[in-house]
Amino acid sequence: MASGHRARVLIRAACLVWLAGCGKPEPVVKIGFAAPLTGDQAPQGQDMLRGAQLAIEHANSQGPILPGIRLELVALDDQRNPTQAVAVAKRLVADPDVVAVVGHLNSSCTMPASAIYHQARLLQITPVSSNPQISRQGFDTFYRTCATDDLQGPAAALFIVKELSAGRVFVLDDMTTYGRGLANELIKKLSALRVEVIGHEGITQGDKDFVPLLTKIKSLRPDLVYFAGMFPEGALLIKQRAEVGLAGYFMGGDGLFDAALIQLATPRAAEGVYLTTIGSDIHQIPTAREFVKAFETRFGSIGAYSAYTYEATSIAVWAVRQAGTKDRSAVLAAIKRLKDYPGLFGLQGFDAKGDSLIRDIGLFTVKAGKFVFLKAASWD
Amino acid sequence: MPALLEVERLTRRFGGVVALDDVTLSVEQGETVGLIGPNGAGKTTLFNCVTGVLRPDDGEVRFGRGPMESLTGLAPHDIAQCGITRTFQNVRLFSGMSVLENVLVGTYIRTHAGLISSMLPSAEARREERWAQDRAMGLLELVGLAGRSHEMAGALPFGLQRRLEIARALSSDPALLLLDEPAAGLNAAEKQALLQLIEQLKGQGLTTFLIEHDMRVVMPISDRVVVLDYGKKIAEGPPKLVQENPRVIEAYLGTSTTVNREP
Amino acid sequence: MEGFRNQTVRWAIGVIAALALPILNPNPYHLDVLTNALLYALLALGLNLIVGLAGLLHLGYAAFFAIGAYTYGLLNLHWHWPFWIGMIPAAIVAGLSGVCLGVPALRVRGDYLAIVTLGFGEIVRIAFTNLEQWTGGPNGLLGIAHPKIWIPGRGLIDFGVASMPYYYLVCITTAAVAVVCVRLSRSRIGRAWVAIREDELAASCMGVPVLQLKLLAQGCGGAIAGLAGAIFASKQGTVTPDSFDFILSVMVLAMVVLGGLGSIRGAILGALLLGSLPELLRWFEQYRMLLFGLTMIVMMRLRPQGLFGRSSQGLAPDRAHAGSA
Amino acid sequence: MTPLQLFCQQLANGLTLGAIYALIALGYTMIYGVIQLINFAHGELFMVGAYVALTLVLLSSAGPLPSGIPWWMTLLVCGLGSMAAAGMLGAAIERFAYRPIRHAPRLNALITAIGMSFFLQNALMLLYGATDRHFPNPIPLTRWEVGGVTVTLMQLVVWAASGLLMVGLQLLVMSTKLGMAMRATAQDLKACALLGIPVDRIIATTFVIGSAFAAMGGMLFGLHYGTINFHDGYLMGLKAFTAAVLGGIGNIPGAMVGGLVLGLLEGLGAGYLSSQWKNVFAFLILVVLLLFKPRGLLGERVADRA
Repeated sequence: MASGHRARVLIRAACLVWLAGCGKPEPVVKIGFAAPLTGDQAPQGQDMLRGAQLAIEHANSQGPILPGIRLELVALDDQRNPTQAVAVAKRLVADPDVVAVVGHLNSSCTMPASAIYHQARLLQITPVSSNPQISRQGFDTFYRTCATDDLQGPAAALFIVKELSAGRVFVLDDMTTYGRGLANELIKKLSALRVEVIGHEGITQGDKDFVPLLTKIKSLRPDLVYFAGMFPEGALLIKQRAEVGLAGYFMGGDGLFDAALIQLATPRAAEGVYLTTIGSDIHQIPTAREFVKAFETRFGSIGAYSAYTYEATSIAVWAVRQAGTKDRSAVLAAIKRLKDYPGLFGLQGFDAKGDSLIRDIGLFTVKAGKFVFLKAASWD
Repeated sequence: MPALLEVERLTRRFGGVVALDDVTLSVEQGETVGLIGPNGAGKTTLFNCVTGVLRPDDGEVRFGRGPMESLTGLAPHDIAQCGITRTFQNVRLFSGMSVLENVLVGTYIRTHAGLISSMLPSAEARREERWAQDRAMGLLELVGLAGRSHEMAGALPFGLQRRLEIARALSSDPALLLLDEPAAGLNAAEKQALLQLIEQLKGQGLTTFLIEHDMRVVMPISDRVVVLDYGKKIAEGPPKLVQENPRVIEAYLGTSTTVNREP
Repeated sequence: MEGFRNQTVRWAIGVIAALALPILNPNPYHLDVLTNALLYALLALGLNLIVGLAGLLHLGYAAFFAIGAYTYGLLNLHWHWPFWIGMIPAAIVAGLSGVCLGVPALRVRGDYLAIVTLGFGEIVRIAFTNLEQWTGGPNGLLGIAHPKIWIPGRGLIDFGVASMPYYYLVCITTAAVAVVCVRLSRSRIGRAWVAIREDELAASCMGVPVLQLKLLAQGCGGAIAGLAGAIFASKQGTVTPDSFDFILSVMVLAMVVLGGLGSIRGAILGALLLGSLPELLRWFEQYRMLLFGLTMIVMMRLRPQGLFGRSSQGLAPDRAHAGSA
Repeated sequence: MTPLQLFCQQLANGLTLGAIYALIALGYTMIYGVIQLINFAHGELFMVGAYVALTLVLLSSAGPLPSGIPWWMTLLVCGLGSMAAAGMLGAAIERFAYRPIRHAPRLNALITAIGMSFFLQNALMLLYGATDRHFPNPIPLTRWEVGGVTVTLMQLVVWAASGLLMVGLQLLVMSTKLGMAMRATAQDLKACALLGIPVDRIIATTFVIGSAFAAMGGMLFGLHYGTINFHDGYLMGLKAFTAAVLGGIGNIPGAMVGGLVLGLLEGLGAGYLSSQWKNVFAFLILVVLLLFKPRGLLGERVADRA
């Protein structure tokens, strides 16, 4: 009997916590933020969060967003799980103070969540979900500040052919929406350019030992190995590639663009690695100089996604200021008027699908333990 | 009387140890047969081979009220379906189930409701369930557990667990009941009650084959006694004669000097 | 009989409260969290048949959920099957895959079964990721139709991404499945399952066809997960392989154990608690999964037999050492 | 590279990962042996070991120690330190999380272990941050070519360290009084308690040894791959569990064999088949093996759960 009683107490306690969750609303306007903040992609998500936080701090330092109303960031953890992403989206939608959402990280989360924001007429700007399919759904609430995979892949292919003259390419991806999408776009273009793709394989995120795979690749003698994925696996591939003695070029996408890549892979092994990024080098762009300084004094080194998220958040703030009200439709109407916004990566704007007009793809190489900017160009 | 169970030249080895060596015996319909022998003589192994728990290495087990069928190679549940059920030396009740549920499990082979009729309301299934409940309660009445039908089987005192196990074995209405040391661990009064129960079952025409150590239990109720030693049948016959058999006496006296011959 | 009526009343109150809730609190987020928790409850009910009743430790249950979701998704995308019809093959395919897995897997016992089922779960997930031409690979299936329902006077209504219709859909499905599970657990089949869990050898000597019933348990459990998968796919509109990872299997198992093995209301309550706990703990931000782990440890310590479990010696740890006679 | 050289190279590659798997699997199997618990938190203890080793390596390179200490000395100290730390943590977990529920149904302990795994993983994230950490490696980058097969000093260190530990464990278990008590406890915990064997202490010792082995695995893992992350324990724990089952859970030589075999299978799978199917390949082999040898490669006993 005592045990039954205890069960009931537990249930009641749970109900109390539940009720405590529904607090009184305050006079604020909120920008939602959703990304994985725990779990294996927490590093990237937390990188994004820092960018968003900085943008909000900057906005608040420029005076109240609406007369007498303070701007706030609501950061929610989607654990890179699509189910959680939908729950998070509904939570943001349900909060009348939320006027725009910045997120999510993973395309697999952005996709189902975008339908919910669309239905609630809530502006969503994803800083990093680069899968082209998302904007093809025709949602007028969806915007993104990064270029899609169908730009980066072909750009890399052109570089491989024209500048590196590599004839035999081995493509690896990390079997995520991002990695597989990027790899497929690259292969499509390479085939069109009549370059021999001698193999395409996936690796598992979180795996550490790629030596057997690289040993096999070595025996195939490729001119170039391309990896579409994130920097933790990228660093290991680069490091183990050196250990195995796999010669030839190594190239990757913007997922590798993180200072940690060189440290984790060791500068020696990373020497000469090429990678493409979306937009130019953040350190090279005069308009971004202030941001870089502010970020580095506040948080330390910049992560791969911090700048995109800062940009997305700033644009959301801009739209709210333009709208001059907490009305979501007004914010949506405002962002449609966005043109030549002076962003970090240049003059930012969106096309009819909501994709960024900045289609510059930057090209970097690693020299003496540092990313060196080679050039930026629009390749399409 | 025709034979109900025939065991022919049954052999079972465990590694190098021969637990059953060329054992031939039979149990006739309506009979109560006692199986005795020192520790490690192969008695439980014989039961396990008959009920399909173990595969014999050699030999055959046949069973049937009319024409005999071979049981060799059948799974335990098929053998139960044929009409042989058993109890276990170290009581194996479903201790997380109630007393009543334990007995109801035994009615599984006498009921037929399938998945669909179990999930959805069906008159047929309800009628069958009522029959099973009545049968189970009747058997609990018989073993004197009717008043405790909703207690957890595992919480019963040991003596009652033994009786519950018998009720469970009876619930499928077997033709042959195998009792593996039913009196082990019981006190004198419980033993007496057990004897009465077995007598009562015998009166109802049930054939029983039991392993027992306690001569005071096995002698009065057995029509016939079979003696195993080192896996071999060394004697068989009416209790009185077997008790006086010098080989049997030797086997039993011999065991007092060896500690344990369990394989 | 008194107890029976009492229980009926309690169930009725529960059902009425569940049905009235969206009217009292129409917050779509709260409803969505509850819907997810109820979907977990549906999964927990299915796993309860396998682990709770039949006693088979299954660590790859998410695979059946995935199979159901992909089955409906593919039927809908390629042949435009509506949800109400598509959920039937989803349940059947998942149930059959449970049986097919069982045929080889049930030859191994105890903890070895755990690893075989774990392997099955991983194989299914990786296969869905790799078989790109059929499953869309890591992108998954996109644009799966939401359920539509015809309401007199209002015409055909698409569930869309609203919260309330899914809440009712999952609520009613869970209630229906719970009723079926209760009936099943009190039938001869349910008793035979528990008997197998308690003592497989004794059960088989009582005439219970162990293998056949284990397969049946896998099939029924799989079918329930398949049904849940179809609902999930229709609710999300997209299906991606990363929704079906090992953590999901483990979470559902934790719900069943927390509720009390074999207890149906336990499975539901356990799922509601564990399913909504991470949302309740959002306030703690980065600390929430830490606290979640801690809660699991504390709950197991406070209520070892689960919320509604009967304490049973059959599950005691020393069981492993009891050799067969 | 001839096909044979390639094959030998892949063997060497697989053995390195396999040796680390084996070290973790040993703890899994020992703990399973004494209390029949699939200790899901074991992978997290492996990570704790890796992080403690990282802290010690960083301290020793920047700290008060005089320079000029040979690299193996540094590693020995760091290894022992992290083994001690993880061992103590393992014992504490056993004492406060598992012991109170030892007589509860076995699935409870499993759920507790899962909860513990969540707890430790997130504690590591909060303590050390979510980003991948670089693990500095004091081992020189020496490499040898043996008949066309490249072997690095790092690989030799992994093999030597894990080999020594395994031999040591085998000696401990087979020929000391403590080992005998451990084996007896694994056979029958209740009987041991009745015979006056201090069962609690034996179980705690098993946790200490198992966790220490995992910690050593963690340090070698960090050294070999150069990066560690708070969630690495999850996948490695899963793999080690698989390895333990492959060898026959509860069986110490089985865990070593299982670890090496799994490492080889993955290596050969990635090297000859396809890296995206390698986990499927490894699991399929496991399932097929269990169908023919239901108790693993070297296993003897099987326990029924639930």
